[in-house]
Amino acid sequence: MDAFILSYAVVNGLLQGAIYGGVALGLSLIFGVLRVVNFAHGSFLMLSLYISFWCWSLFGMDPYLSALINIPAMFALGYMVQSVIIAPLIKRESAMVVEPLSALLLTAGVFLVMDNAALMAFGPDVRALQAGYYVPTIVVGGIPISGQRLIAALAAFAVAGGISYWLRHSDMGRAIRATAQNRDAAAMSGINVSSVYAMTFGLGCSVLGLFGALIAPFLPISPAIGLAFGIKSFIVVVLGGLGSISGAIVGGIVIGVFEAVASQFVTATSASIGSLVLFILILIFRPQGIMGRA
Amino acid sequence: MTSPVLETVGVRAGYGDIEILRGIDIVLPPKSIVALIGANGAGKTTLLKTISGLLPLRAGKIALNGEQIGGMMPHKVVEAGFVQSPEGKQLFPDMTIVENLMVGAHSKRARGRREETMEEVFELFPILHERAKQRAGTMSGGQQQMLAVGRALMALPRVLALDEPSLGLAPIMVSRLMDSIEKVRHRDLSILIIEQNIFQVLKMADHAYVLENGEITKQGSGSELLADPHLRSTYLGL
Amino acid sequence: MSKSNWARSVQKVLMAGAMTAAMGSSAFAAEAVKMGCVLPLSGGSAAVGNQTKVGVEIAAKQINDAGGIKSLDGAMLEVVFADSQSKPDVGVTETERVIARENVSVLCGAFNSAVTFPATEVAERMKTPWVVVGSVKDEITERDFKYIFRINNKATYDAREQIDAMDMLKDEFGSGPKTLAMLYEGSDWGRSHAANVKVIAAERGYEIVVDEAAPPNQTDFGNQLLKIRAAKPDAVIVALYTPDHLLFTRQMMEQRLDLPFGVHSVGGGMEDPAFYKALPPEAAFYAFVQEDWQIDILKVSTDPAILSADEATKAALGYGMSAYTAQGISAVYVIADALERAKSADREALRAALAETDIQSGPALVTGYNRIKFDEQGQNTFAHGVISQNIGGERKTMWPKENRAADSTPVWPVPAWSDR
Amino acid sequence: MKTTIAAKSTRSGGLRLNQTTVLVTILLVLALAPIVVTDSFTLHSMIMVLFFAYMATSWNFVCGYVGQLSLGHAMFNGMGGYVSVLMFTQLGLSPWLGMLFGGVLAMVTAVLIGLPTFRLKGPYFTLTMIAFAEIVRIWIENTNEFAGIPLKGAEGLIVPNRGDDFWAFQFSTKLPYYYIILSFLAVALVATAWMERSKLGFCLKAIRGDRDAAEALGVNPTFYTSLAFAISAFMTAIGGSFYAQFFRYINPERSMGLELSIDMAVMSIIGGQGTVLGPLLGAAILTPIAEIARGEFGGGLLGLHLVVYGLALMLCVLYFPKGAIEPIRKLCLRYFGGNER
Amino acid sequence: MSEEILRVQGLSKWFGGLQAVKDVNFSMQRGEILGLIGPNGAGKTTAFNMIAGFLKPNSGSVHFAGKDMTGHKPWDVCRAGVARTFQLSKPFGDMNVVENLMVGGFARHTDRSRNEARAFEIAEFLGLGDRARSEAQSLTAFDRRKLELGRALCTEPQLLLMDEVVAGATPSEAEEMVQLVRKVRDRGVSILIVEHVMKVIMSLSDRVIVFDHGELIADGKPADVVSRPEVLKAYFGENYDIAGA
Repeated sequence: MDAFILSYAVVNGLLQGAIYGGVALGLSLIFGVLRVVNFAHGSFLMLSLYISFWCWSLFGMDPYLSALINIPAMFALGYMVQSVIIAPLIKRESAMVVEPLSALLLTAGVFLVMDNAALMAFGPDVRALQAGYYVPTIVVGGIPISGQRLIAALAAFAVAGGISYWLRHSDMGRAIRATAQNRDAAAMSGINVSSVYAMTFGLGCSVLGLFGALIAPFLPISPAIGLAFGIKSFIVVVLGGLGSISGAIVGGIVIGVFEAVASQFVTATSASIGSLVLFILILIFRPQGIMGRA
Repeated sequence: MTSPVLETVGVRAGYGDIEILRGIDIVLPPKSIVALIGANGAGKTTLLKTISGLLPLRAGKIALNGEQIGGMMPHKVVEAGFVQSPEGKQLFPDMTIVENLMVGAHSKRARGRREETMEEVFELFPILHERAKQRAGTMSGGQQQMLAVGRALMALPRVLALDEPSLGLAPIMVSRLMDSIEKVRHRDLSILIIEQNIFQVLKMADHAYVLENGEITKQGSGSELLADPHLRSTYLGL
Repeated sequence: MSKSNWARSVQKVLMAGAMTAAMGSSAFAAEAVKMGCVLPLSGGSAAVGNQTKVGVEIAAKQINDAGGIKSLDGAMLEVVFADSQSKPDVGVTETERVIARENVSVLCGAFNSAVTFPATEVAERMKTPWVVVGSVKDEITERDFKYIFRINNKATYDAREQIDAMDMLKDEFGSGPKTLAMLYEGSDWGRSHAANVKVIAAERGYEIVVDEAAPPNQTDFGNQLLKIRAAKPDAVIVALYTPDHLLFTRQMMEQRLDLPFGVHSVGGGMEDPAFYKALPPEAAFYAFVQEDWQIDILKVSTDPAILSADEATKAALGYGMSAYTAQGISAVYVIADALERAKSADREALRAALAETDIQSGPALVTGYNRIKFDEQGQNTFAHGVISQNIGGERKTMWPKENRAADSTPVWPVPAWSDR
Repeated sequence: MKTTIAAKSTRSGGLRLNQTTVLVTILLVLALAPIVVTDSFTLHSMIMVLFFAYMATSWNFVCGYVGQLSLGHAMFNGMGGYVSVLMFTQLGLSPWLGMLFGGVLAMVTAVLIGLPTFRLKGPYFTLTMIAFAEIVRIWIENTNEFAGIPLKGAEGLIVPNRGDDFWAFQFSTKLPYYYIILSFLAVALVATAWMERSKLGFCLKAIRGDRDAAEALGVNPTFYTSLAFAISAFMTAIGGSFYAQFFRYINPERSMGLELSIDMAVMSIIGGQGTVLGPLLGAAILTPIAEIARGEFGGGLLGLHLVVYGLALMLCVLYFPKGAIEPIRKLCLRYFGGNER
Repeated sequence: MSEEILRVQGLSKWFGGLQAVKDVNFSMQRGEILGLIGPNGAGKTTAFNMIAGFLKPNSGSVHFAGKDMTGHKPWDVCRAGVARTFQLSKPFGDMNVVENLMVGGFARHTDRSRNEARAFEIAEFLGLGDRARSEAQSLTAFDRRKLELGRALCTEPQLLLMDEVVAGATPSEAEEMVQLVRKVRDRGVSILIVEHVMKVIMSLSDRVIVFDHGELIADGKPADVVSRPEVLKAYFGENYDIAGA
């Protein structure tokens, strides 16, 4: 394989990987703080894509502009799911560590309800933002780069950087980190733990709100799209280290570049089997992931 | 007699269907140091957790400066002025010392005075100032204990509860810490302290309660208890 | 869209209630003929199933509005829909239900070969005729079954026709592809199509340089496109369902991937009207699409039933007829034709009538065939696909040559992106 | 402190005498049911209920008792189906024997997979199992032939029709299938009831209750979980063979897909995992819900039954962590008396 | 009677940079009750866990009845005849008392009815006969401790490791536990007991070893040991010398 194709593959992998990472950010954040694996992660993205679609289709709203609706809407939904559905579980088991398995089952329930409610409400048809909406493709060194994907990939870096900075330098961010590290100690420091949990869940989902708006212009939208991204996100965050913000981006890029380069040598199917094998090996031998601390 | 800063009446609490505290009455006068001593599992930590709101209060009353705080959410209790420096190393290990301290001042009441309070804490524990940017998890046991106390002070407590501050510390560190605690009492602050290192703590305490099996079995001034042969026998079985 | 879906569901519930009430109170003038229709109404192929369902509904309504089955005293056609969820076991269960419980006279469906294959076996065993809609798996009409009939193509026909079209263009213009890339979805349909293409391409001297299956619901085709770019094939044969086809086509445009002899799609996404709503028209320019009906039939046809069916489809779905809708329509008209001749709703009589089917005109030929007649295996020997090329946003029939309209000239080889 | 929801969700031993009575009564009623039910579709639906009950029971055998959530069990289902069908079509071996080979393959796979993964906790285990099952599914879907074996990829395998032939596992009526799956289910239930009272059951429940304490009492968690996992995989594979023979068709998408794994787990959890009768109850509740949703709305309300599954799952986790069987058991206790244990 | 049942040699354990147990040596005779005491954080539990197989020592060895058990897994240690209890009792909450006890029995016998009979016997022995069919999670804290002891006994140990058996117990409960432990010893079981409550240790132990900061600082008769200055210092800090002693 010549150098051009290889560098092309790497560029493709970087773009797609960064988008994977951006989509997975919320999953990692929520796990890091609440120790809850949100099985419904992809469903939130799916819903956010639909919001962007409907805003565009009904009101002609620019999809990038619809982020202004998506972000608060997904925040509110995430906040609600946490405080209405998951909080009672945490409360019931307050004497012990939050049981990750029951939380997983709960979010699996949320996944079933959201995906199929979307199917009932929107029907199974594939939708896509139409034609007219178009960001030009730029060509760098002979390699065409989709403008829309580039924007989404850059946003992934920006959001990851922004969240990391915010976690470090704001009062709420510090409170979130403190709660993640020691829930009881955080409560004893005057932090309202249940509100931090709900905020975190909301924040994690609002990132999906943003990415829904960013990828809606180039991704066909159907109720099933959530699971595709959901499973990818699990792989990405486990690879990068569950709970790590930078890990999500790193994991995304590793998977993106791995699949891009590998699929030049073998079929894309074998490459996706390869990424699953990688995922299992990481879980068994390095469960903290690439960026996680032992 | 001045009204007490903290008063508990008939406090009952426990885990699941097990009752650990069977009616605890304690009183903290202003600017006092009160010690709570007793064997492992006697319920000392449970009492602190109950006052802090981490465990549900099953019966009884807890008043802080006359305000009922029993059954409040933990952050509300901190806001009201009861702050606990928890047992062991319950810090935020991946955060720096400064960040730990800043989180300590998370409550609305304390946040405004954060910078000044931090200066005061640094004055009290200069070592924390020197290592301000170090991650808490990488510090020695004694430094962590100081940070825990410092973090509690950041919340501008009216009552500071210390859970086994000397646990696992070398004797020299214990003495230093106790000195600092002595200094803290001169601020407008009451201290409720739980200790196994009973002799040192009794020397410094104005009043002490002995907790056994979730009940107060003995109380008195520090020196009274120090002189009590019964206490020695409870502890040493002699 | 969401609203109408909900509304329809609610309507259905109400109707069901009303119907039960009606049945209890009064007798119908002539007893309705029940036909079952097993389709993937949820699950992976739900969109397609839904379009077929609309076609079936439209045709049944047209027949009923025109007085029902005349030889049965104007008996109404009553369609019982069943959702296979694209799952074999559910499809079989539903088939059992419709045959045993609903007591239907005839069945149609079920799009997914994976469902049709075992479900038709139930029909065969329970001696209920079944008109296959959409499934192309060859074996479906190679089992010596007596009750199974298929109007549309077998999978091997599809592959052969695609290569036939390339050969035809080669003869016509003197140049054509030598190397081919294949990109197909990694489930039953895509894989079996690819396997057939491979055999026929080898026979005709084409070289397959890329052979790539993609699991459904991709989020990116960049890697596959790059592989195609690196292999520099002359043309690509695509078998993808709508979401993946959309993504592929969009990215192909973004990446300016030039293939001298273009994209040859075997339907799937490119025969789905939703596809064209979702892309800028230039994305699909010059693409060849093989479909199970003639896309420009509305231009040639004067049959009012077909024209009104297109209007009805637009009303129901928001876009015009597709191959799926057309196949649904065709199946119902074939069944109605058999009912008229059988003069009975009895399954045996109906089977016999279906076996005798020989339709040479009418709305049943909405699919663009000139005749429907089944061989002893139940396969319509006159079935064929139609291959069109997208010229300026319009799909114009190019193959078979005799179906080509006067003003349709293929663009061959296709211009590069930079020249468009 | 590490008690799982499963740990809290179950009771052991059960109404020992009563449970046996209930079990025998249910099986008897089911065995006699075809006298009343002659309609082929109802029989078919009942076979589906029994099939899912059997699958959920197989899942429950390890996951319910150890308290791990496997969402990869469909993999074993597929193995059973593929091995029995391939042995039948390629070697002419009776599916009755072929299913045993499928079971053994599933067992070996389970042990190989279980050894490294069973020490993973909670969601990590679940995600790993999903990944394993997906690998197998994607591989089969994309492999037309492997070492001379025609796997036929996504197309799936067809079982040639042999008419009414017991050794070919083919019958022209539903009744034989009904009794076959009923006896499979009976064996699975009895095996679960026996396991619950045997050393294996005690060890599994101990591991779920507190892994450290179990170890201290001489329980080697790896050994017992692997053993139970292997048995469960074997049972699941037998179910897969039944599925393949009953429909005479099997494809990877359905028989190894995530959805089937979710079905097995959700039925077991909603019914009451870690109990003998819970999975049966779960299947008896949920399978008809899906049927009714389909039958009544004919696809009008797509996915309704899955919404119901999801809601039921959430309600169960939050309010009936011991599954639907718990309130029923309490009611029975109140009205029929009997020992709590 | 002087047969050695446990020998611990040069046992050390590091956690990161912290050495929790430093080169500890001691041994136990068959039939002996050995008390292990020391202030919080002295390394008692770490040493205890290494003997029981829950932690792997960095160096040193543990011999049980002449057999090297260093680094063996807990279940192997148990089957070799060493049972343990936990500081926080860990009953299997949704199993009843008899079932909990039976788990222990299965460590040695697969015969269910034998184990059940034996479990009832042990339940009687513990004074839990009337609660034999109650769920373990409905027991009081003290009954759970007894259950934990009983479970360990069901594995038919030669050596029993007990961690803080009377923590949180009322004096009368503590007394009951002391009697129980004596009865266990009378059945021929050797006992290593870690305890905070001195009264219990003093009245139970034949011999006492004292840990401080991971080191073994004293070994001897209970009465002798507690009067040693290093022990007093470990317990009460620097200024232990007070009036009234």
